[in-house]
Amino acid sequence: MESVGYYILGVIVTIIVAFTVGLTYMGLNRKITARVQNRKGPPFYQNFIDAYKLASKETAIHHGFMQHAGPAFLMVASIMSVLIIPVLNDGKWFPNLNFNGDLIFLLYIMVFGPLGMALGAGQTGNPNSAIGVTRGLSQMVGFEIPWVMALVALMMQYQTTSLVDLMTVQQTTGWLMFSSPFAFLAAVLAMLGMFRYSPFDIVGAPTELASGPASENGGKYLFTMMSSGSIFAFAKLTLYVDLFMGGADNLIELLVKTFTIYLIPMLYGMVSPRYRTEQAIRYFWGWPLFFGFLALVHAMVF
Amino acid sequence: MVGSPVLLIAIPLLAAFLIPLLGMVWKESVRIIPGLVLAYLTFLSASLYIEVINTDTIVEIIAGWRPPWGINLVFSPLTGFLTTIMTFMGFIVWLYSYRFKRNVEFEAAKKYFIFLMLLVAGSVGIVITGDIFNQFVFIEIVGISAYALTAFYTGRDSAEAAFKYLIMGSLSASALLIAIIIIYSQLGTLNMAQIAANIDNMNPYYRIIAMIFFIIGIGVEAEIFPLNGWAPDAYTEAPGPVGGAFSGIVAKAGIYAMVRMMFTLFDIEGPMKILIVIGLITLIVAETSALRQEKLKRMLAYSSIGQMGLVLVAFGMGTKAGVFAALFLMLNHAITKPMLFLSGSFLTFNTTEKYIKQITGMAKKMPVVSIIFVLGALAITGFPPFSGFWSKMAFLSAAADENLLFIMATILIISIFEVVYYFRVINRLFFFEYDDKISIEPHKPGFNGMIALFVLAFIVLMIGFYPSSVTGFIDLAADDLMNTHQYIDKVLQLGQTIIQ
Amino acid sequence: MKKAIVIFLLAVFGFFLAVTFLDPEFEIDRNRNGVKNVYLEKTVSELGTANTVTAIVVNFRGFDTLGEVTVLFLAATALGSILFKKRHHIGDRTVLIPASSIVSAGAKLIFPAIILLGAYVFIHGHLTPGGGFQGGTIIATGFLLMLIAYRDFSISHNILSVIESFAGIGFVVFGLLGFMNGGTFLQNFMGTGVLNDLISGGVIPIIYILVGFKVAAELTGLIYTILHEKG
Amino acid sequence: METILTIFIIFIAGIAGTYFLGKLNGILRSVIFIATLLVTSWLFFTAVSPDVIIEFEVMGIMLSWGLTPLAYVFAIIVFGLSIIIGIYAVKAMEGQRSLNFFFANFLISVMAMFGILISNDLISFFIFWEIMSWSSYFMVVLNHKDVQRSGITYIIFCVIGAYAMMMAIMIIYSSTGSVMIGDFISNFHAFSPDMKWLLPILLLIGFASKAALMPMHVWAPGAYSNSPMSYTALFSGALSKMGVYGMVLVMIMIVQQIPDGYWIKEVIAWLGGITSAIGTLWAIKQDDAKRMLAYSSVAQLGYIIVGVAIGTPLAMLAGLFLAVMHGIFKSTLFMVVGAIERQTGTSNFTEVTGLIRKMPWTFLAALMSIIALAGIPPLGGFIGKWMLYESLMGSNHYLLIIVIFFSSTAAFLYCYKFLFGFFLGQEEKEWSHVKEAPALMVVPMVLMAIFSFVLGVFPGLILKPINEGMQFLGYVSTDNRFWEMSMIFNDWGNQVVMEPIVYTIFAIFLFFLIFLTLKGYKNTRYVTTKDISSSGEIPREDENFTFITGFMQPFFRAVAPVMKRQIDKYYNSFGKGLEALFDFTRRIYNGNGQTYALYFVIFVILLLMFRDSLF
Amino acid sequence: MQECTAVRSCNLGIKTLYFSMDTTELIRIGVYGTSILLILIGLYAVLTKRSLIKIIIGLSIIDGGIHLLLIGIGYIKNGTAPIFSPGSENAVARMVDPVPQALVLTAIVIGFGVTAVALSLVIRLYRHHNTLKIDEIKNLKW
Repeated sequence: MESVGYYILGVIVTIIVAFTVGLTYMGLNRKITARVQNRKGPPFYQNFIDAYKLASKETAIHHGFMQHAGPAFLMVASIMSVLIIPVLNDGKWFPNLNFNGDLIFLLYIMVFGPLGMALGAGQTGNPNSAIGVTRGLSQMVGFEIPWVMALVALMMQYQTTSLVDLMTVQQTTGWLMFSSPFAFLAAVLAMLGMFRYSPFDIVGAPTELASGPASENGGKYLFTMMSSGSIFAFAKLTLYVDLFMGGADNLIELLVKTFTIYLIPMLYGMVSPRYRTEQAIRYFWGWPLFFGFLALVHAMVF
Repeated sequence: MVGSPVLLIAIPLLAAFLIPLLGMVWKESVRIIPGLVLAYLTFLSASLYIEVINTDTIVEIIAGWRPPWGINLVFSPLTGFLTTIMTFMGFIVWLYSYRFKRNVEFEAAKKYFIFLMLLVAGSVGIVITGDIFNQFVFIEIVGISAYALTAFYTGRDSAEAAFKYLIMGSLSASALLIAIIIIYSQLGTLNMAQIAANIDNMNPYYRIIAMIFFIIGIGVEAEIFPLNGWAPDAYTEAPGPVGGAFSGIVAKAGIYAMVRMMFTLFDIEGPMKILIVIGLITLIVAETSALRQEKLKRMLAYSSIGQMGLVLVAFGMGTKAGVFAALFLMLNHAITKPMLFLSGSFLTFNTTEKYIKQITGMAKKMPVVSIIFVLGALAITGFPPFSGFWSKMAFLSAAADENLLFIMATILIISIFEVVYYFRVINRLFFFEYDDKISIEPHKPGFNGMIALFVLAFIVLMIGFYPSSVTGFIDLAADDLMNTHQYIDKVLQLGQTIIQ
Repeated sequence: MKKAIVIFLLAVFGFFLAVTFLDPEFEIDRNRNGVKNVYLEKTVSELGTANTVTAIVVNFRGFDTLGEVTVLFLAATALGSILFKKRHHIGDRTVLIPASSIVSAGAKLIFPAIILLGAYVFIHGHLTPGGGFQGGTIIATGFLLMLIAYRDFSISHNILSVIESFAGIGFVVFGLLGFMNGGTFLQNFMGTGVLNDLISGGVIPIIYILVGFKVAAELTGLIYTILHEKG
Repeated sequence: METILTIFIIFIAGIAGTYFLGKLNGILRSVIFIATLLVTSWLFFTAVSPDVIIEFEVMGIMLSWGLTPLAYVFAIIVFGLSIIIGIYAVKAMEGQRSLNFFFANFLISVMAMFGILISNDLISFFIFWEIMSWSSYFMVVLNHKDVQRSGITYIIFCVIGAYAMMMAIMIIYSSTGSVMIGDFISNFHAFSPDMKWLLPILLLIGFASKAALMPMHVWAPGAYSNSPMSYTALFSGALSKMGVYGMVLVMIMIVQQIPDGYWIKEVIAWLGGITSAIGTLWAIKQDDAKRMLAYSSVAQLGYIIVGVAIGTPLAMLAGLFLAVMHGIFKSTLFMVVGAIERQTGTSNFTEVTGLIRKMPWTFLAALMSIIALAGIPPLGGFIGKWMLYESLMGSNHYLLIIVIFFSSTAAFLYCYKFLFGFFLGQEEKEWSHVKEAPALMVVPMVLMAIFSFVLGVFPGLILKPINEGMQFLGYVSTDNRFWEMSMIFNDWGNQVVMEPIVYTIFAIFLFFLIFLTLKGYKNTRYVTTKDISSSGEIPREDENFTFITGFMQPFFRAVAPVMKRQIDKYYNSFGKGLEALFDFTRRIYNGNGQTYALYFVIFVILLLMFRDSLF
Repeated sequence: MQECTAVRSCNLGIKTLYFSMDTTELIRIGVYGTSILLILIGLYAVLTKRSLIKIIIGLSIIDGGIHLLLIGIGYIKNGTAPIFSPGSENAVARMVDPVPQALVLTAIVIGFGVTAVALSLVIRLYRHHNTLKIDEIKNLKW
């Protein structure tokens, strides 16, 4: 077993990588969206500038303990997930906590963040944040179901709950997105909701909800949220890659694969208007659920 | 030889004739003497019972004629058991109703206690006599004193209740006479033992007819379904303690007469469909009628009828276990239901309508009485660790032995209703706020009444926590009832040995 | 409608009764080992009583009679308690038609005779037909006649109740005496004289006389109470 | 003197003392009450050995008492909870009505539960079961609130269950001649086939009625929310576990023996799953914290029953572990509600808000219990949930796991609603006077919260006795196979190691908390929750700016079809119909004496006509 | 039990005809028929008449019928009263059964007592309800 210093080093490096990659992807997202809408749009490094600005900004007021704790919770969630998810195949990268947790642990630690954030938002007492929170939680109930169905299908098909094992499985039987397509479909559709891009961005609806839970939070709070969001995005993308695209052998391959995955919610978001919450839930309980069932049946049969 | 069973009848009659005379010289005596007599009866029957258990059944003959010809009294473990319960309950009721409501007046008290004493004496007579016509006479004694006690309160509907009771009673008396006529014309005898001995030579057709008329004749006292229309009214309108006496004494005597007739007189082997059917119908109708009852005493009356039905079902199984369970039920009911009636009539002392909603929140005002009422309710609905549970358990195990799953299920479902209506009352009593608009003002219970209630509560708890204290006696009694030939032999053999 | 139903039901019931009682097999052999013959012979040999019915009523089944007397007593008491009123208005009873002088005169005339007849009936209860109940009833009818004939004829309730109490007590006491001497309740412990003598049959005539007094007193009391009842 | 009997005698003495001496002096009552609980718990944890059997005879039936290892697990719950809740109750109940009765009855309930656990025969089991029923019933109606409806509903379901059980017991007794649980289990194969089905079903009805399984759960909300909170903590925490205890026995000992009894397990497991889903949905809908927690208890018991019914080693571990955990965090939450109700006078989300800075310690306890309830690592709830999922996967319950996951995800909604409604959100003026609950109430809550955390990090602590209990049930030891002190494995050897995860989580959390708090702390100041940029303008002090009514509205618009029909309505209409029917049938007693005479004649004629069939 | 009524009823009439030559049989049938008739009449009164007094009269009629029945079963062919007069000590065989007479004596007295109580109750009822119609006296029901 490695020493604690090695462990901490791995953590820090992983976080930095995730942070940069996530922010870059977000910037690219803004850029591409602008291009599609025939605008010039900000440069792709704009987010780094924002992050720096927010981090260095003075915060004048706070609303109490939970407002501090909420972003911290969010951070815990994203960093834990990025530590649990193996970045590259068979331990080429730091295996931080890969062998201490499994997929179900991952599921729960991933919902840990939004809940903590919701608590933080609740403390600020802004009704908008509360409204946003309720919408977010409801939507979560919506997309978690197909997502879990996909995962359960995979886990039960390959008799393991460990992400590492699933990746080793893919060494032999090509990518899971082909060997078990329904699970992939369900998972991807669920991912649309997970990224909270349009059409599922009613949670933080920037215009009428004053950006929902994030309202009342500026400066260090917003910086923390932003960075954790970027790390989280990276974690999720890596998770998808590991699950369905056989992981990656080096960083380049990882970036390519993650970006391809990232394109899906991005492009889908550009062309579709916003859903109301119940519409979103019904959406997720429509086709995605159906695919989830198909995935389960597929897993049962094989 | 502490005394003779005949004294159980003779002493009360003597006292009854004596009271009017003594009342002229010493007014209090009309209340004291019945108490003394009942106490003496309790003592006598208890000591006789002990002796009977230790030695052998006492067959007392009257006027020196051996049983087929003279009238004889049989004091067996069974009859002794019932007699002891009855006399004891009679004493408790006396203790409770000493200077109760109208009994402070001289004339009223004189008559009330004469009726009460003769009610007990008549019931005891029904139980211990060995002659069907004599049983008829005692049933009439009980009947008339019961009519009088029901109509005791003037100025309310008591006369109406008494009149209904009277109509049913005299019709049943006629039926009983018809049955006696058939028996006598066929067998030429009136002695139970001899009838039981010769019942096989009797034409089966007449046997059934006689049985039917017997059932109808006794059914009114035993409160079986179609004939018990009088019961709720009588229980409601009679004075509270009298309600207790009815359920604790009269109903028991009626059940005994019916069972003795079925088991001994007509010596039926195996399960008796008729008893089971009648009992079930009675149980169902009574308990369901009690469910939506607004009047407390009426609810208790229906519950008492239901219990009688249960007892009949238990007897109807015709097995030793069934008889055991039935006697156990009778014992518990004889203790618990008077307890409910007495405490209930303290709770509703200041009202004549006895509405349940009138005792709302009464527990704040009369805690002890309310607690005793709840104790009785829990016991009669069969919640452990109170007495009712063991008898219900005995009943169910007896039914399970016979594999009567349907009956078990029915009984249990019905007792759910029982639980519901009792707990509604308990809720009103304890868990509602006392408010002056609907609730009546409480009454300070008298010392003697509280003693009576405490004695009963103690017995309930004792049986509940240590059932073995009574099961031995019940076991002997059940054996006695099951063993017909022993009864016949005892009575008739003893007849032979008497030298004329 | 109701009447029709009732008549139909009663027809069914009557049919069953008729089938039961009009059938020749009913009471075919009722004398086989019946108690009747024993009664008939023992009455003379043991009790020395001429009237078997009396012997049965008072001795063989004396216990029934005791209960029966109790029933009467109960009835009288029950009347008292059911019709209980604070004070009895003596004398002002409702008489529809005031009795004519013939009635009143005749009543005075035959009242002693009625009493005498009643007394005779229950004194000779063990020899001739009749007995305590019949005699008592006759006496009560005499009092009824007097009550009808004279508005202001009144009897003291206390005297009546004293009489009935004493009679009842006497009955039970004689029973208990038998219990002490002979060993069984109501046993005939006195010597039975010669058959058909007035003084014969041991306690039977005594008890029957007591019964007579009791019945007379109670019936009179009943009539008196009801007559004084204003509806 | 046998320890068990000693404990009983102490209980009885304590009950009498609490009731009668309590009439003299309140302090004395509390002292006796606490002393009784302390002494009995101390005796239990030190002196009771699982292998002592006491036998005695009642009415010719042999009864025997003794503590089995399985019962030991539940006894830990009972005693642990009762002592902590007892300390809480002393302070929480002061000023309430009829305290003597409350405390005495509390002890009666604890004694009855202990009795259930130590009875090796069905009769004494049933007796203590009934004692538990009526004592808990009197607690339900103690508040004089909604007595006739919720109380009667509760007693009806108690009695239905008890009578089903009693019928089964009597059949067993009459056919085997013995009431020993052991004899029943060993002789079970000798029963006739239909009995083999009837008996377990009757027994399961009996236990399910206490464990609030789906068709029989309707009593739970009323009963839980109407009894005093300091009793509801015990009620939901320990008392409902008795039903689970019975179900464990039946499921493992009896149903295993039935040929294709597999289906019973499946049905029960699915009922448990549906129960959890329905309970969660209705819990989200509630606006009253008590009712919400009541429904949430129903849902949690659903999980437990699923675990018990599946019956694989991991599932049984999960079920029992969840039972313990639920006992801990749910009673904590009920205590929290009790504290809030005591301080503010209401337990309704729509009225009271923003208590976090008034009652911080209560908030801490609530937060940790909620995290445990939601099953979020690193607290104890997660371990149970994890084992449950793994066992479901290991036993190929593809759809059931989805149902469970749905309900546990939807559980987040009411978890958040609980915290937000009470503690977060706007701090309205009318609650500015509220103080923190007294120490005697806070300490037990925080203690319990710490327990749930410790069990989350070191599940082995409680899994060890559970393991022994399961060995008593006939499982092979699961130690090192499914769990170690701080690790849990599933059927395929994948594991979750708690310790490093917990350390990392805390490192990260503390790091960012300190960062967020201290960065420029000097020139940040606290402002009231009114001071917010609500789309530009700042609301005045007197404006009520709280958003709580119609919480989770969009979610309900989505699940409206499911929520439309509710089983309580059917029960209600059924009961109403029955009562109307009986109200009609009792009119045969029309007060006319002549009619009674007519009945007389009709009865005679009927008897005469059907005499051949009746005699 | 075994014997069904139908058979009995169909051979009833024939037997009646056959026996009707015999005077005892005629007496027997007359007595029993009368008593059954009385019982039915009394029941009719009890079941249909609305006046309390008439109902009580019906009850007494039933009693009368039953007493007649009771006496009837004691009868034997040209028997004598069961009273020993000088010279007839050996007439035991021809004496009618004395027991029913004793019983009927008791029954009559008891019936009398019941009737007295009933009448007093009627007086009370009239005092209280001012009516004698039984179907207007229904305060106690259900």
